[in-house]
Amino acid sequence: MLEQKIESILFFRNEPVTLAELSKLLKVPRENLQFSISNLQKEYHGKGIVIVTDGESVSFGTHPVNSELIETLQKEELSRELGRAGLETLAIVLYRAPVSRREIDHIRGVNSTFILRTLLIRGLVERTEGAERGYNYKPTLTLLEYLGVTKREDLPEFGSAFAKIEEFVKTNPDEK
Amino acid sequence: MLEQKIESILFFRNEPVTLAELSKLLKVPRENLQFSISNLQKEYHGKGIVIVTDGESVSFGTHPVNSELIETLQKEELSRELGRAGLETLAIVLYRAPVSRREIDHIRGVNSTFILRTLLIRGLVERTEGAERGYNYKPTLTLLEYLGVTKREDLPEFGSAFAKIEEFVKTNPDEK
Amino acid sequence: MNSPTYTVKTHVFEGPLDLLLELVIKRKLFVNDVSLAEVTDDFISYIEKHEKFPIGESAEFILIASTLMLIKSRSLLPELMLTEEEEGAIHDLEDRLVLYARIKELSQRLKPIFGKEIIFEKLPARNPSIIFSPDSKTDVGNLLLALENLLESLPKKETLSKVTIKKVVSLEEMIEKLAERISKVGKLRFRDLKHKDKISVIIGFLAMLELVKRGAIRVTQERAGDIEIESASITIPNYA
Repeated sequence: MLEQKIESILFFRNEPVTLAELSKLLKVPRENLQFSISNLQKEYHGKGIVIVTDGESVSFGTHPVNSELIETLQKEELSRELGRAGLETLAIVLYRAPVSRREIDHIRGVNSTFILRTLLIRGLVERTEGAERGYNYKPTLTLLEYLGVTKREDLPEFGSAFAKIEEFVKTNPDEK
Repeated sequence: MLEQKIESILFFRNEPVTLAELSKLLKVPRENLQFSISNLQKEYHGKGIVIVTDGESVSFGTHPVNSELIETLQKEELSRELGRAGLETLAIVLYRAPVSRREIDHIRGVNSTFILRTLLIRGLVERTEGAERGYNYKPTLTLLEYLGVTKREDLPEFGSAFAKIEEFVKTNPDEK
Repeated sequence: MNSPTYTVKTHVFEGPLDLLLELVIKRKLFVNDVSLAEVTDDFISYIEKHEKFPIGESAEFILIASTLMLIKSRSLLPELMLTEEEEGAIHDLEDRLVLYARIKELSQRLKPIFGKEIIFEKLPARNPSIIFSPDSKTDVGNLLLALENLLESLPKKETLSKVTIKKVVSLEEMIEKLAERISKVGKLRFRDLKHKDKISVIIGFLAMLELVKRGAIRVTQERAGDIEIESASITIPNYA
């Protein structure tokens, strides 16, 4: 069903998608899309998420009645404690930058996708294009300033901690 | 309306939201949330997006029938490989969670440290603080999503998985 | 680095339960004490051929071998009374095997759906609004602490649990006791069971058990604790 497909694409992309792109992706003329989109708009009437369109591009959005709630949520997200996962991930990025997500996962022994996203949004780490297709992570300048560190060698126990990580990575190679 | 608010939050957040967070944010007891979430799951039936939950966390996702379509939009490579050890361990975690490493070892008759580490890194299982000092393992939402189910109960034979075995174990001691 | 036995093991069997289950299934049997008695010899001879397991696994193999031995002893000599603990070990093994078989079935149900029709979460926002927000613990001291805790918990070489070692060490003892008890039931005695390793003790024991059952050997008791086996093969009557 066309509506279903549009919903999936809009949700997944998480940003406005042009009708031109949808038309290409779904091999469906614009008119059909417009019809389906207006159907969807009706379908989502009264729900917590809405379909927003300017006639050229379409996206999902949260319903404006909940904007206060979303603002609270946003603030709450930024003020939440980082927890063990957050601190250890941040520490790895600090001591081993530039470091790929894969290597972070390997050292921590758990998946770090979500925690890295949090660290990114909170301006603590940033990513740079890595070698293969993945990204590399490094601390932001703001973080370094905040920590009072001008170069990473200033980090406490830098030499020995770095060596320990290095040794682990070497003796426990990533299988894949 | 509670359902509306949940929808807005789920859509806004970039990762699964726990019931605990929702409960705090919306000042609503867990039971009400569970009720609303299961309502929402029904409401979204037949739509292009689904609500995935393991009873602890909740997330929106694209409908599994559109898997192929969405994959064409996905840049990251998906790893579908899973050996026998991985499948067996996932089956134990899925059908018997929360389960300790010791129980997993006992069921498989081999040490599962290594395979569990791999599954943790892939984000398919996660650990929670267990009773004594050990960890317990449970499936992640990501795992349910990889299997295309929106809740554990939709796994093949979920309800009856161990019915026969329990009977066997019960009758076994007086067999002789 | 490339130990051939290890390769064989990982590619063929994921540990002793996997092997045992395979042996039972291969003979199209159900899991019970009769089928387990039947596959005991195959199980032991497999271990014999693949003696160089990593220590942790060989321990598990030997433990299961010893339970199989109990099952087989009882099936050959019904007069043999097992202790409650031994009965418990047998039931436990049967229960484990049934559960493991079920897990394998379930894993086969998961296999075709894993990664087939995936539910995707949305992509992270491309240009999220970034606001520098450290938390109360974001300082060099806490970050170093977090790193040190992590480094501390990095996986180290697996050490065999003391419990397992203890159980394996007592295996020989168990065999001796069992031999003694069988000797009472079967009115016979055994030669010294102190072989060079545990597996040959088990194999020797099983072989002997088989022979005793067939009446092929006569064993005389010299004095307590000393066991002697005497071949009776010459006196086996020939009915042919």
